[in-house]
Amino acid sequence: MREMITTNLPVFIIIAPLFVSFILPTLSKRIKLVENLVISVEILGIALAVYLVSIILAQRGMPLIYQMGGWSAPWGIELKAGSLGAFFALAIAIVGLPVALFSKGNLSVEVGAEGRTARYYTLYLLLIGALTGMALTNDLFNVYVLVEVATLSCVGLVSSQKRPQAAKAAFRYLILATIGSAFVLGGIGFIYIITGHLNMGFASQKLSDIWQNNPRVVWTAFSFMLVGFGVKSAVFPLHIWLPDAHSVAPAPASAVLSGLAVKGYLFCLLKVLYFVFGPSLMQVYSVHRILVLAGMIAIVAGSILALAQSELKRRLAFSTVAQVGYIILGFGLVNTKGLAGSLFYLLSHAVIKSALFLSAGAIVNVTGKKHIKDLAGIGKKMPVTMAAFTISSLGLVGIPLLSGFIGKWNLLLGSLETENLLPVIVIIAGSVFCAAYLFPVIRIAYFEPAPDNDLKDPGLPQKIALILLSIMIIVLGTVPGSVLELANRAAAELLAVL
Amino acid sequence: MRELIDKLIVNYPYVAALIIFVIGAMTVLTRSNVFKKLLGINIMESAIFIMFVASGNIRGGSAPILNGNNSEALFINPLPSALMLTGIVVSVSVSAFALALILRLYRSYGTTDLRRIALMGNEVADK
Amino acid sequence: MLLAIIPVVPLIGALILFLKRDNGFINIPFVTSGAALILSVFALKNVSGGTILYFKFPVNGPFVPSFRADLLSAVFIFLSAFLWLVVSLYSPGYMKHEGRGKVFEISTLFTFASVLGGFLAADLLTLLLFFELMTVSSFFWVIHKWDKEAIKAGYFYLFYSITGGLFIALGIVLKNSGTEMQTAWSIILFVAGFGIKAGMAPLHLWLPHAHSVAPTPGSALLSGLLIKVGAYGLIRVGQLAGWGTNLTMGFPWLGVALIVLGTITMLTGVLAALIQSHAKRLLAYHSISQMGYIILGLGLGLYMGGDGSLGLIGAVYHIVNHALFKVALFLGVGIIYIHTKETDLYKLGGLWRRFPLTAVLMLVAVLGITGAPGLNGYASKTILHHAVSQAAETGQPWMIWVERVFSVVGIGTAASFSKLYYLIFLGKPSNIKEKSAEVKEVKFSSGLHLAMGLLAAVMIGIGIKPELLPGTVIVPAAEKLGMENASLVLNNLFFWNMSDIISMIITLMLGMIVCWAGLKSRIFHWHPPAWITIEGLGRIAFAGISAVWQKAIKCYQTFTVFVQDTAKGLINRTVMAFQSPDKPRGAAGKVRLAGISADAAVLIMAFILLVIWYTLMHLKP
Amino acid sequence: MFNLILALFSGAAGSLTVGLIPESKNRLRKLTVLIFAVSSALFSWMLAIDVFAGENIRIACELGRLTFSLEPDPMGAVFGLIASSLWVFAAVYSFGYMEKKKNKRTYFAFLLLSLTMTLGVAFSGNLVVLYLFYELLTFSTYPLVIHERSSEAVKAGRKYILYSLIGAGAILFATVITYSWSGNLEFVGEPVFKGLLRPGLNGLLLLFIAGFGVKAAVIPLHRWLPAAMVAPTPVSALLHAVAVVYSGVFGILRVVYSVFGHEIVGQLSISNILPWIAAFTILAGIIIATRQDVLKRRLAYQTISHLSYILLGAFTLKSWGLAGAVFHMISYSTLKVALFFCAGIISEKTGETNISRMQGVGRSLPKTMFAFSAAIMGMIGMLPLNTFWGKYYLMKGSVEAGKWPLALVLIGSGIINAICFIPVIVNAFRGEREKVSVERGESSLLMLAPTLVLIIISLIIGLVPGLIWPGVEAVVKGFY
Repeated sequence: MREMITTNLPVFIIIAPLFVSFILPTLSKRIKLVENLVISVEILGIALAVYLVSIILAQRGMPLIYQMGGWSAPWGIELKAGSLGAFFALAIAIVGLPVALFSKGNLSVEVGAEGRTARYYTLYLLLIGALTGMALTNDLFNVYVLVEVATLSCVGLVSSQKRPQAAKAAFRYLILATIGSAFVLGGIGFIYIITGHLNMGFASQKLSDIWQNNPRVVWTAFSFMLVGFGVKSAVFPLHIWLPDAHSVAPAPASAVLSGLAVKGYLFCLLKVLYFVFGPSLMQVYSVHRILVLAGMIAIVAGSILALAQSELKRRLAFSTVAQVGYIILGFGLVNTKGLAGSLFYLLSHAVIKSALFLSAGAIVNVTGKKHIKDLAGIGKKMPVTMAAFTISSLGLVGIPLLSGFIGKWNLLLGSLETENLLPVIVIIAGSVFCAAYLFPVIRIAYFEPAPDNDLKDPGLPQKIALILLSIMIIVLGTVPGSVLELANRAAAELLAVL
Repeated sequence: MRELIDKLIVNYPYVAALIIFVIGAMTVLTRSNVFKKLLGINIMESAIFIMFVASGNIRGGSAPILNGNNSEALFINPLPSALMLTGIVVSVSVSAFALALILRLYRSYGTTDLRRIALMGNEVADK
Repeated sequence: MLLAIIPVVPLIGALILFLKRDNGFINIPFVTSGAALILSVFALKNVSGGTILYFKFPVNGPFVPSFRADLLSAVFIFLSAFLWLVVSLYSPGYMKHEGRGKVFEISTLFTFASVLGGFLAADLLTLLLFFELMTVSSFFWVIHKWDKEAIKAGYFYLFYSITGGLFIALGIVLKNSGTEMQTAWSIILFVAGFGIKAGMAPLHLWLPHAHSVAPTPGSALLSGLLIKVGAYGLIRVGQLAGWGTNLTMGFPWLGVALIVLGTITMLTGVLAALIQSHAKRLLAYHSISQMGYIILGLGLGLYMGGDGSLGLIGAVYHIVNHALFKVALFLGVGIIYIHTKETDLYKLGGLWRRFPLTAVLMLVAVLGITGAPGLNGYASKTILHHAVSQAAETGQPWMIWVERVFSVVGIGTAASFSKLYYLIFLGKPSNIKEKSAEVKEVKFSSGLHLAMGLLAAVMIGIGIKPELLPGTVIVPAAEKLGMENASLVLNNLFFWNMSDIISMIITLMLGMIVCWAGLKSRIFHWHPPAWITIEGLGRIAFAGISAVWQKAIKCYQTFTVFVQDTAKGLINRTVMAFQSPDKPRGAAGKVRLAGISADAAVLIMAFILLVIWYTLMHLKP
Repeated sequence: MFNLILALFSGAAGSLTVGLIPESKNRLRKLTVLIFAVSSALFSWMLAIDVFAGENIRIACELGRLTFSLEPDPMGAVFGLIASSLWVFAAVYSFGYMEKKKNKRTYFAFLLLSLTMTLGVAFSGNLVVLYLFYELLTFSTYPLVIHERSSEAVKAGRKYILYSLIGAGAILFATVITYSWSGNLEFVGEPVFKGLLRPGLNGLLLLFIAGFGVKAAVIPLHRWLPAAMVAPTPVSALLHAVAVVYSGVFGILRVVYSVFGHEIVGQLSISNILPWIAAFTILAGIIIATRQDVLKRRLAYQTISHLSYILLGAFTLKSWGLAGAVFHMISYSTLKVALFFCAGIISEKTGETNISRMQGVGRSLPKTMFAFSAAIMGMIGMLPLNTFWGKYYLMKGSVEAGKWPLALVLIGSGIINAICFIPVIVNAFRGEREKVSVERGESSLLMLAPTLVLIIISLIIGLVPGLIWPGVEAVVKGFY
């Protein structure tokens, strides 16, 4: 039994949400059931992810490989749950549950009608499943398909509010994301044309042998991949869809979009870059420099843009642009510390940004106010929400003992290893900027006189979700032990080809 | 020069794919009508499909299903074509979804021109 | 233990005074100073045998106030206790007119305590402690009136004293740090620090201001005693360098420097005094001039090394004498002032009719300071004169000039005091109205005249037996300091030497002639242009500096405004540049190809940039 | 061990407790604040006694791949003592000051919280913990700065937090570089860089100093401090004259003596410039102060000047200089707090904040102005007050280091201090005020008593510096 679970674990972890998601539309009248089902799926997801992580850690990084339908590698589709995959699966699981909890009970307010709730959940679970698939798949075309699934569900989530603006943002997002997909698919096509393989391992081997025959095609493939995933994950100049999309989505949706969806594409980019092209090829084409440069620009620009926003959710959305910069920067460092830091930062940002978006969403839902200056006195009326917001802001700024610091610390060490001080400065400046755009919110919320109307914290599940996320921020910051270990393993795995 | 032209002629499907891709991309990016954008996307994706399918093609080859027993025969690689089926499905679903969104846009704004929609901005919003 | 008690006595007095509600009959300052006087007699008795008293609080640490009394300290505390006693007799009567007597008395007692402590200090840090306390408490004298002039004088006094204190502190630091160069600097700093207090030129500027605005008992004590603390400090500094040794090794320049400074001080003081019209100011400038005598004496003592005992003895003796007659002079002027409310000499005159007793007592004091034979000033000036001529005979040639200046200053002193006495008591009776009711000055107005009489008696006593005081205490004190042949030298000195007396009388005569000439020629009314006086120079310099300063500040402000504006503009530009691509539907920046949306532009640009990047990176495939 | 924990966390615990007490329960809150502040001070004393006795107290744990350790050495213990003891005074003063103010709960909660943060800075055992508490100190004092909630306060708060964050960023930068060069961040024991002389240390030291210099208000980085004077007076007194600014100064002392070690710093070329930076700040700060009209701002610029005294002592790299720095740290804090307390009493009782309008205040508030004058005497460096000794040893240190012009700078600053503040005092006693709106006589005992007690303490220390000398000696012996 145990062995059966272990061998089928990678596919299990993907299938569970997907399977449930298809059932949901049939249950659209019984919302309570739907909600509980989703939550239990998420709990199951956490259990499986933790189990997967424990297995991977126990095996000292030996990946679990699952071959779909029993076809072996070059022909069949392969799922490979290595340290990297397990790490991201864990991230998805621990963010997924609080978001699902938060959705419980009050979603119909945001989505518009009770009937739409089930559809929302369908998309949500689809997204979770697709992201988990991205984490574990080892096949390029599979990546494309899952990316498309994720994109469509994202767009669906964005458009789930019954507002004209939602449709507008969603359409814009859809168009740009599809262009991105086209680029991704083109890139996959080029790789396939050169190597004749879609399995990452095989493609990578072949590529390292023959890339010198047609270097220009490899360039093109690189460019297509960078632009494609860049659009999808909102790397700085390509981020234009993100603020609208993230700010009009319902609170849990923006949380999961900012926290996970963007990360999923980044994760795919990481896999393509390191598993397919390989670090040495990256260095040949100086892709790592592009990444560092793009990361730095994104940090600075995103932060400045965030500062210029007056709406809370838009500010958070731009903050995501800046934080994506950190992750991209870490990808470009090509050393263990930098990659581990980047991965850990990815996880911690997922947690922190979901917490931020959830609390911001709660505030907006309760008060109906979008602008930061209207939030006076919220801290006293909604203590739990603002406490979560404060803790996660501090985490994002990078106060020691909170999760953001560890990621940043490793990123800093990684950039110092490359003997380049500029990224170090930019990373630190980013923290200062981050404080600059988040603290006014906190100040206004706590230290401005409160309005007289009767505002309250959201309901119990929402509170639990926020508290859960806050605890996670603290736990990841104080005892990151095995998670950081896993990130290190994953970084080693990424660099193994070097 | 001649070599280049030769190469282009020999690889005509790729050249065609490239041209179509650019046409599609320009259409998406430069047109403000939502339908045209959608069509542009479809054209772009078609270009990619062509490229994929062309990559599997071998001149003079045939589909493996036609004479599967002959191990000497030149086979066309069927995998890209199979993959592109998936791709087309994805593309269709994107189009469907986009159409649905267009419908919503048209209902709320009364136009399908994105530029006008943007100009209308927040007046329509939050009814 | 005795040593610690002595400074505490006035503090207790001050406390009682502070807590007491109304003015009782008991004159607490008087009682206190009396007690201190008795204690100081004890101390004097204890140390007269040559023993040294020492006391330190039994606490550990880098610094604990410690007290030590040798004969010199004992002389000084005795002197100060005596003067305080005299002044405390005087001040109740005087302060009735001045007002706010209680504050004055309290600050007087505090000053008393700190002066006593300063004289008893065993180490330089303790000395500095009391020095600073003295500065603060006597500041209240200077600023007593709280009018504009008083405040200005107070600032002068305080800032100079603070600077002096800080110099001394730095001097202490340098002294303990070892190397010869630094020790030399420390001596310079000590001289400057104590010199400020002692009114040494060119650091004397505070003195005329402070002494003239303080209430008269305050001025008297300032002039009589407080500046002597500076002199006392200089003596102790001389001790560091070594009295009675030939300063060839360490500081051969110290003696010379003090001689030069003393001479300049004498001359400056007396010249400035001649042209004063304000009685107290005149006296204040004379304090400077007399301090010049003392500094000169100390310098001679150091310069002559083992043979310099005359200089040292003369200096100490003159300290005592100057204290006596200067206090008397101030008190006398004070009596005139409370009755007439006038200190401008040219508005007074012919007052001997109305103030006969005062006139007599003042005459004694005036004769004392001018050095008339038979009074105390004569004694010390004679010693100093001997010292100067000794130096002129044996020392370097320029010492002759010192002797000449010495004589000139003597004449100047005589001249200016003739002027003072003439203009107040003799001369044309002025039509000044007496502001106060008690016109009947003839009556012995208790405290005021008692105080002056006491002083006059002592002065006459010393004048009659000039060798008594040096013989009993000053010479042993000097011997203790290191002047081994002091008693020998003094025994050789005969005060009633005819030539000395005659030269003194000639000096007096010349002084009167100068005074007459000056008054006639109205040269005493001359106001020197600003660039001649140090004060004026300082003012000009200050104006210059402040103009430059204002200019600099203006430049700086323009600069900062410029920087701020530029920075603000840049930031605004940046933010705007960033904002525009995110406008709902603008173009990217200003570029707007026909129909191309911002999204498109950005995407295409990104792609093109990537291609350019690769091309640049890999020009050779 | 327990002393350490109790001393450190009394403040935080008190903060929580105060946070739970409703706004209206004044007495209970006062009692609570007092209990926790006193207990923190008490345990700090006990801790300090242990530390001076040579006991090694260390709490360390591995969190997030980094060692977090608390390990007070004598220098930390001294800073802890200063902070926690003065906190008691400030708390008592605050009772009086806040009597009629709003938002007492927030105020006292954050006041106690920042105590913990300050003690954390003091007791930190390595750079990471120092950085952590340094950063948290900024956040926990921010609410106190903007306590007035006026737009000016908010602006000042923004300035404060921005400056502090940028400084903290520089520190983080420097910490990372230190870690990657030496792999060690612990303070106790040998300095981190001992024997690791390498190029780039100059820049690193400068980076550290720039980072901590923000809080220590070294002159080009000082602008937040005068702005932060909009805070309530006890806060200005405690935080912006002692705790917060000292955390910056303390950080620099730590960097120079525990991270680099004075031997290494002595070999760096930058060590010749550093004292002059401090000297420049000393003079420039006090000169700017002369141009301020708002009393608190003037005091703030004086703070800037005096903080650099401590830095000057540290940068002489000599034992006397360090002794002077530590001595000045102790003695200056008592007097500066008293000065601010006086300013607070004046502004509370008469409503005047501008010096030019304080004519005659001394007549209505004689005791306050007496305390003020005494403290000013100390600031100038006159003897019966304890700051003289700081100055004295600093001069000794600069002479020992062969840089005697620095001693002249100290003297010059003393004189300018006099020029800057004596007129304030004289003005206050001069003339009669037309409308002396003093409420209930001089002032409430709660405000006056701490002020006078502080002055008396300063006097006693000034007369018998041996009282605190063992502490100073222990600090110096720790590094030499």
